Amino acid sequence: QAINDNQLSDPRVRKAIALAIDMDTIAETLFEGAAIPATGLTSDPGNYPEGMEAHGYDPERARELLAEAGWDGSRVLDMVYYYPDQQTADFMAVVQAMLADVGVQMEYRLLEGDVGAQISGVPEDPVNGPAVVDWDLLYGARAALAPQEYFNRFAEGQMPTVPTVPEMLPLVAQVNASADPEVQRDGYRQMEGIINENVYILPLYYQQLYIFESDRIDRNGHPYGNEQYSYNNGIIDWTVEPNEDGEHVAYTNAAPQQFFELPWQNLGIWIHNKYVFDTILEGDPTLTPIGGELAESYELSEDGLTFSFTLKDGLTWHDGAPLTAEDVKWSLETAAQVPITQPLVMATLLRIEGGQAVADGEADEMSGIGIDGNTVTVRFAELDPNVLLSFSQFAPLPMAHFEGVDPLQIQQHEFWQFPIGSGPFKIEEARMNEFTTLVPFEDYHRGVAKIDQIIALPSADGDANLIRNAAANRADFGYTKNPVDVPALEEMEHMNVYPVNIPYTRMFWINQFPRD
Amino acid sequence: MSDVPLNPGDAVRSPPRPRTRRDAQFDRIRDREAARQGTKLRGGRFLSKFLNNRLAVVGLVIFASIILLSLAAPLIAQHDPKSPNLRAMLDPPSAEHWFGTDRTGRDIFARVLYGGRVSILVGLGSALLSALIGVVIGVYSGYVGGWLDWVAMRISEIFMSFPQIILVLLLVAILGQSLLNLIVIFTLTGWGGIYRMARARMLSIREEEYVQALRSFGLGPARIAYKHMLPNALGPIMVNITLSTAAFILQEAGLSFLGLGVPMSVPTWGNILNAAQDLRLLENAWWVWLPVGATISLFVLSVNFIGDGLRDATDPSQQG
Amino acid sequence: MQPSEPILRLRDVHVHFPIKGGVFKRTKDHVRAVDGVDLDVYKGEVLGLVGESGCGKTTLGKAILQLVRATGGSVTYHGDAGETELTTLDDAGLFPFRKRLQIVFQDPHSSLNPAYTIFGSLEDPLRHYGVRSRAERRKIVGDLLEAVNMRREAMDRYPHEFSGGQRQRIGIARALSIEPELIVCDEAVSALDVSIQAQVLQLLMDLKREKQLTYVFITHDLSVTEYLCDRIAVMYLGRIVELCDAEELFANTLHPYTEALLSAIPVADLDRKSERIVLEGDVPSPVNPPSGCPFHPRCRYAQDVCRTDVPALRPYRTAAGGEHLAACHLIDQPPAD
Amino acid sequence: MTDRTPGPDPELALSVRDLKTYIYANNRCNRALDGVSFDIHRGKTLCIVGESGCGKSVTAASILQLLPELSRIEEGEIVYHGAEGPVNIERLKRNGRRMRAIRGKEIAMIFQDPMTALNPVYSIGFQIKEMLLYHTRLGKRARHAKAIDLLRSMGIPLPEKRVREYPHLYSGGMRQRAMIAIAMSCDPRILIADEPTTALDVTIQAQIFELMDTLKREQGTAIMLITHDMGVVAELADDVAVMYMGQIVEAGPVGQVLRNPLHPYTRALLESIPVLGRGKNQQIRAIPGQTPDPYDRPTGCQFAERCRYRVDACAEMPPETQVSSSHRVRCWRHREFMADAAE
Amino acid sequence: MLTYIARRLLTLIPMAIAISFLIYLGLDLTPGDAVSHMIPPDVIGTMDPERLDELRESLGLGKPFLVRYWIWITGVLQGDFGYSLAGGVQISKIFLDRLPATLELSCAALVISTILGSILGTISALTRGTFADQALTVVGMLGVSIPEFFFGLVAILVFALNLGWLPVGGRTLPGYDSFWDRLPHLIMPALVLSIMMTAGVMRYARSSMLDALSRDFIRTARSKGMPEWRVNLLHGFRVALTPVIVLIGFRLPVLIGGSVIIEQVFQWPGIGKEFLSAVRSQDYPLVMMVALFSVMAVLLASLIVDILTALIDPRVRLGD
Ligand SMILES: Nc1ncnc2c1ncn2[C@@H]1O[C@H](COP(=O)(O)OP(=O)(O)OP(=O)(O)O)[C@@H](O)[C@H]1O
Ligand SMILES: Nc1ncnc2c1ncn2[C@@H]1O[C@H](COP(=O)(O)OP(=O)(O)OP(=O)(O)O)[C@@H](O)[C@H]1O
Ligand SMILES: [Mg+2]
Ligand SMILES: [Mg+2]
Repeated sequence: QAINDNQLSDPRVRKAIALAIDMDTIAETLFEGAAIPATGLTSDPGNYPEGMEAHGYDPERARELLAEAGWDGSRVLDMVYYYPDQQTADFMAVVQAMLADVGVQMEYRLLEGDVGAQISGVPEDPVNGPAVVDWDLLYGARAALAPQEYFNRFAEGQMPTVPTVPEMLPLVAQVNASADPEVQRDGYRQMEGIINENVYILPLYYQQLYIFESDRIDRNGHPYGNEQYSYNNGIIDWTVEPNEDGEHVAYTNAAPQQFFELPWQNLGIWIHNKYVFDTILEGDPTLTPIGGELAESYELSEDGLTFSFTLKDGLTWHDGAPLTAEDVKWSLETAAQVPITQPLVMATLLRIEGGQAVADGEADEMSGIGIDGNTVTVRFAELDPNVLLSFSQFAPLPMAHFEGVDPLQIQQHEFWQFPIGSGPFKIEEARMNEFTTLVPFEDYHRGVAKIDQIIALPSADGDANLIRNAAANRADFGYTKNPVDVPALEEMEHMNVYPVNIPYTRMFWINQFPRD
Repeated sequence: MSDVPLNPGDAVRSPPRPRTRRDAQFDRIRDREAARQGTKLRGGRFLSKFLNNRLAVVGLVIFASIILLSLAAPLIAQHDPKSPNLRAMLDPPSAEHWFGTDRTGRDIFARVLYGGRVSILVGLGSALLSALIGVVIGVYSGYVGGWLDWVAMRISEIFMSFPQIILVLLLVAILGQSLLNLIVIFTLTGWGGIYRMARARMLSIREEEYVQALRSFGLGPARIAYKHMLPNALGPIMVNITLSTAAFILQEAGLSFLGLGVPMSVPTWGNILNAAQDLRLLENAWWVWLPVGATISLFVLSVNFIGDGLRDATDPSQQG
Repeated sequence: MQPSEPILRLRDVHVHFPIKGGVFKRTKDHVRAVDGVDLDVYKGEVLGLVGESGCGKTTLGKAILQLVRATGGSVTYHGDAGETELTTLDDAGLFPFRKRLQIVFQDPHSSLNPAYTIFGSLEDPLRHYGVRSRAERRKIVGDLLEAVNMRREAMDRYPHEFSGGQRQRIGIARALSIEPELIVCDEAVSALDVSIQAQVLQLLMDLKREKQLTYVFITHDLSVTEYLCDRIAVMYLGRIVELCDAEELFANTLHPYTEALLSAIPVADLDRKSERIVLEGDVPSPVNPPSGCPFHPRCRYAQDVCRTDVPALRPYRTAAGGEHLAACHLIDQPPAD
Repeated sequence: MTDRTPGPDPELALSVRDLKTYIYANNRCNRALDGVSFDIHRGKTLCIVGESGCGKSVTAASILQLLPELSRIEEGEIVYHGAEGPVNIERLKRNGRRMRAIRGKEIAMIFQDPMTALNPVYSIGFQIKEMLLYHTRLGKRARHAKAIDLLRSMGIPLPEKRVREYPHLYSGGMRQRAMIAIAMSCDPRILIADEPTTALDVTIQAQIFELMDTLKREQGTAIMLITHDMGVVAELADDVAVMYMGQIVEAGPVGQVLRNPLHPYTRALLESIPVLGRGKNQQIRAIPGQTPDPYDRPTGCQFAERCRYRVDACAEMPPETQVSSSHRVRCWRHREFMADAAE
Repeated sequence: MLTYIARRLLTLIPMAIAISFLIYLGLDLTPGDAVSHMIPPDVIGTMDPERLDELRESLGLGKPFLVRYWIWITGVLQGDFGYSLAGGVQISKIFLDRLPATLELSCAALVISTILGSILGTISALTRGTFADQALTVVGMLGVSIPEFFFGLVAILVFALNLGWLPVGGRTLPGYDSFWDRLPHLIMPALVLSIMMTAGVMRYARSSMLDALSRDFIRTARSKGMPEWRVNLLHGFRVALTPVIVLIGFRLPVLIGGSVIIEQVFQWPGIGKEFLSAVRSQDYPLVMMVALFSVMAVLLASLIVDILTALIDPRVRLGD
């Protein structure tokens, strides 16, 4: 039954929409197999309740449901999306046709201007609306570092499209308040079930991440993993076939266009974030923390409220200055004040004692961080389930270079024209929008990398230039999430493509609030 | 005045001039005139001049055909341009799909026809609209001058001090993307040129004596400007309209290429051609980009031919 | 013809065109196209206005019709309702006088609108002057064409179908359409071939007789003025240098410029080969005219006084007892009182 | 030409015989010149008069082969009698070496509109020296000096300074004088002047004519002067040829033609112009009608339809008849007019 | 002359200020700002609105419009062009980085198109009516009728990917220090960019040459007995050059902004590409500066055109 005068608040209508879309065929044809039709919001079947299934494709049933719900055939749904690429437009066209097939009219448009404000406005009255956002359907995505992120929107007053679902509230709190995987999994199962049942959100497909590599590269046995984040892929052991001049040069993409991005926002998206900055802990290809990177050793207390780690001896920055615990402390405190810090990491930082105060500008230092020589101790005011994950993604910056900087404007700092890091590669030359070259850092704590030089060109995934560069032997390794790139890369004889499962789900948000 | 007998031996006789291509042409003209003496040339000088321009006629035919085909799209296309068929993706041209299908299995022929409607609407519509604005202001202010002229001139100066593409991008950023906005943007960027041309024409026509004569009768400026002077400036205005049409259609394609054109939900030539950005399609599926690319080029070419023909036909200084 | 009452009186008329220049389009200078002209035009006469190119004849003609506005001086129209100062009237105020004054232009190619038929070109003024019905307008235009020796049917044809002489006649018909009293003929025959020129001259004379018109006949061809005009004004650099009856001018030339002008004209008469006075140099620019008498740099009689003082247009008595005005310091005849 | 007096004439500079030049613009054939014959003599001025469009300029252009591109000399002869013997100009390649050797050096030309005939982007001096470069062996300095001399002899003040100036700084009269300087720079035997003063004021025209007269007297240049002004003819011509619609209708010494015109067109022309000094009571008589459409010329006498003396025979083209040793006319009825004149 | 230039330059300032105000106003009225582009939409939804406002405030986006404009314009007038919002990079640095690339590309294209265009146009005019002329005309028309990115993509497909002769794009690689090292990168974009311009210059040069050849002084030149080449080149071409120079002068701003699309196709790191991404990410200080810069380029170009015409055409005097 509809809960307000917006027919989309009727679960039968939402279900009909789900049934009208033949995701299997779309994934197979339009996405050329480079997408996995979704069942739940998260891609891990372990998070689903017993017997939960995807809605599947059943236009007959969809029509019946619509008829039952008394769907107004003259209504034209307003679908918005924010990916400007051709494939999304194609996808929209296909969805439009499929919806039309069951009698639901839909027009789609690309969002312009302040996209964030247009998609995330939450009604003042989280139950009755009216809606703040100005659309019926949103084609969007959720890329998460940890599964909680998928569900946090269902907390009270967070959801722009769904009137508060009371039964979800305790579940959201449950998965955030515990570090116990079993407790969390139980919450996920229940929430997935509720969402699937009511189609509050319609998961469409899971995006995979594709690592491409040319024949010239040899990983020497190191794994392929979630390149969007930081994990140990053993870059220092990689080798590349020498070129005509006998030099071991590897090409990659994603060089900066104007400035290097702060590694706190997108933790691994840019080549430099991965190889120039080392994180405190390291993760495996699935991002599970497996040990220290900068840290020699670490320890999380039983209650999960104290985390301490000791930095390796003799760590230096690329400029030769020592990397100290002070640097780490300063970095943690500053990151809490930078609005664009990755949300999960930010959540961790805010739960440190005094973290909120620093973030709010009421204090300069976090009382919860203590230093003893090379050892840093972090005390949490409340339990955070993702401490290790956050620290496996967090890279400290050299404090000495940021004297007196306003954290809000840290990205605008000159440092980002030629960053100094702590990772296996250091920046040799940075010509914005043209190329960036990296060379091994000779004092790297794990040894010196074998590739002599990495040349990064400024093409990003989904950019036709990536394919052109690859075709011209100017892309030896890198990754893309764009399904269009995949078949093109696969077709090239000298390129290999390795799909990796990542937590990234594309979905429809269905606006159930009444609109006026 | 005495005459000297000319003996053939007297003069230094050079051999007769060799015949050239021109001679053959002249002989043809003479023969034709001899054949039908006295028949007068039919039709206006303008029309006959235009029709004599082979390229212009070819252009007109292509132009008219493409417009007609686009208008008659519902009758000609057997497929819906917007309905995808995922089981028929990227089919090469066949009896079923004359131009093949695109990445979602839509019939490209139908898309090109329907896309033509929008693209031509954008091109021709903006050209006409900017001509309308430019002419209405330019004709009056060119004749009367005064503050209106001053203001219009300053505004047009502002618009014309931008490189075209920068201004278009800026306006896209300001106004946002939509079909209507695109027409508005093109009109905004295009009116200045026509305004200035119309104004300049008026300034020269203003000195013609028939205008002075009308003034001496005390006729109002609007009447003199629009009724009596404007018709004499139509030639260059028409040329200008054709050229802007061509330019706007190309710009629409360029903007689509940059992803800033008409929203992708609307098929336009530019949006269809955008598929060529995909290297794989460029290499392997020529039908996705070649027919539409050819259509754009052919249409623009035909418009340019017409413009050239109009220019020659309306330019009194051109002989031949 | 004896001067009757004046129809138009020009006093000290100046027309200065600003020359704009520089980045800021400021007025830098003035073209003194007409620089202080006194002139009376009498009812029913043909007043000739001659002079070299650029001396301001056209500008003066247009200033009479208020097509260019005089920058100084007065132009008064003397009609049945008394005198009216034209230079101060606005467009609406001028409306009744537009009907009285008309103009015929020089260039047969640009004097008709190529986009309209003859009727199309001629009907608008008629409509403007209150002829509402189209049938009536067609009748009037037809009559006008017949008046200028053309066929009625011509009204539905386009200007390019006519020869120069015919177009000129159409131009005259247009000027006649609102039955003016005074017509300014600005080089009305200059662009025509001699064989056609005569046709138009005769037409003009016939019309004048029929409709009691007054002409201001602007030309640079003195032989035409002699044939056509009752009085002749010779202009030089924006001023009138000599003004008198036509016969008097040729019989008793007073001004050295007129003298040179007359002698320079090649005459198609083998028996009349006079000595040619060749003037040195060119007509000076009206932007910065010479000091004193504008003609002095080219004048073979020039003396010191000519370089400093501007000679006034003074009356002299003619042999026949009439009035002969000339502007020269060196005329040794006694001025009329 | 029916009867020709035999015997070579050392003063003969150029003879044109039965010249036909057609223009093929607009895909139509315009028989601009349809059988034109005349001679030019050294030290004499031949005036060609006629209405606009009668083919005066085409005649001049034919002699130097400076015709519009879409045109052709169909028939006839143009024989130039130079120092090296006669040359058939019409047989030379239009812009070939031999034609160019004649242009400027042997036959020079000045044009109607001095405003447009000079190249605005080169100095006057450059344009004079260009001519010297091609037709003399003078060195650079000598050419410069000669250019200054020429300007001086044309009566241009301050020639040293003026030689460096561009045409737009010259007044119309000065430009025409500069044109004459260019034309006279290589002492041509023939000077063709195509309405050199039409665009100028009478006082300036007098200056130019004075100059041309001097040249003729001092250098013995043969002058072909094109005009439409009978006054000019009366003042300057030794011989005159009256053209009408691409033909010479009457030609002869100026005294004979003007005093005793034998062609109705010449007569009508003389009657139709007011003559200065004849006062207000002179009779002028307009020629009725207008010139025929050049693309649709009558087959017979071109003037017939405007002619007062038209007879049936006029439907056929009358031949050119030599009425005296030097006077010829193209009219069926010329004998009647001769008789009239004799009375 | 110098005072003239100085005067003209002074008049540019109010014009530039007026234009900058209008752009600033226009941009201010558009929804969204740089902040909404700095953070991916996937993330922005989860962010605390207060933090976003803080960020806005710190970037100076929170102040009232006029205040912001005032700060901006006074900065610009003092030579402080401000910072790109996205990365805080000094805009002057971005210009210094990007301008050489853009100038390199556009100058190459301008030179190629000028030389090729005027030569071909002259040939076409001199052989008017012949097959060569018609072929050149049609080819020239094709050149202006095919979307330039289409040329570019096909060129990449053929020359870079299939034949492997030239790099796919970019301007330089590590170690490519001299111009000659980079030349292979330049060839394709420069040629593609110059195609359209060449065609334009060619058509213009042709008609200008025809116009010059129909003038009276050509006949005068012929009457001097000079060889044809001298008539055609020294007299015809020299006079025809003026309008061609004017055309090219007015193309100068293309040096800044006209190659947006080509820069995009060939990954050429120039101003155009920068502008495009600035427009997309609503990085207003950068958009403003590029727009202002290109406006200044246009205005300067028109000054240069005036000076050039005064230099090559003795009739033109710079008003003083
Ligand atoms: N609208 C105008 N603006 C500026 N100067 C003008 C204007 N009209 C005429 N002049 C100038 O005024 C002077 C007189 O011009 P006007 O046309 O009256 O001479 P004119 O005697 O009629 O000459 P012509 O015999 O050549 O027709 C000339 O120097 C001319 O350049
Ligand atoms: N370039 C040309 N193209 C086409 N027709 C031409 C050209 N030049 C002359 N004619 C035609 O040739 C004929 C003779 O023209 P021409 O120029 O010789 O006359 P004209 O006697 O010199 O006249 P005017 O006194 O006007 O100079 C005319 O019918 C004219 O239309
Ligand atoms: Mg005049
Ligand atoms: Mg002529």
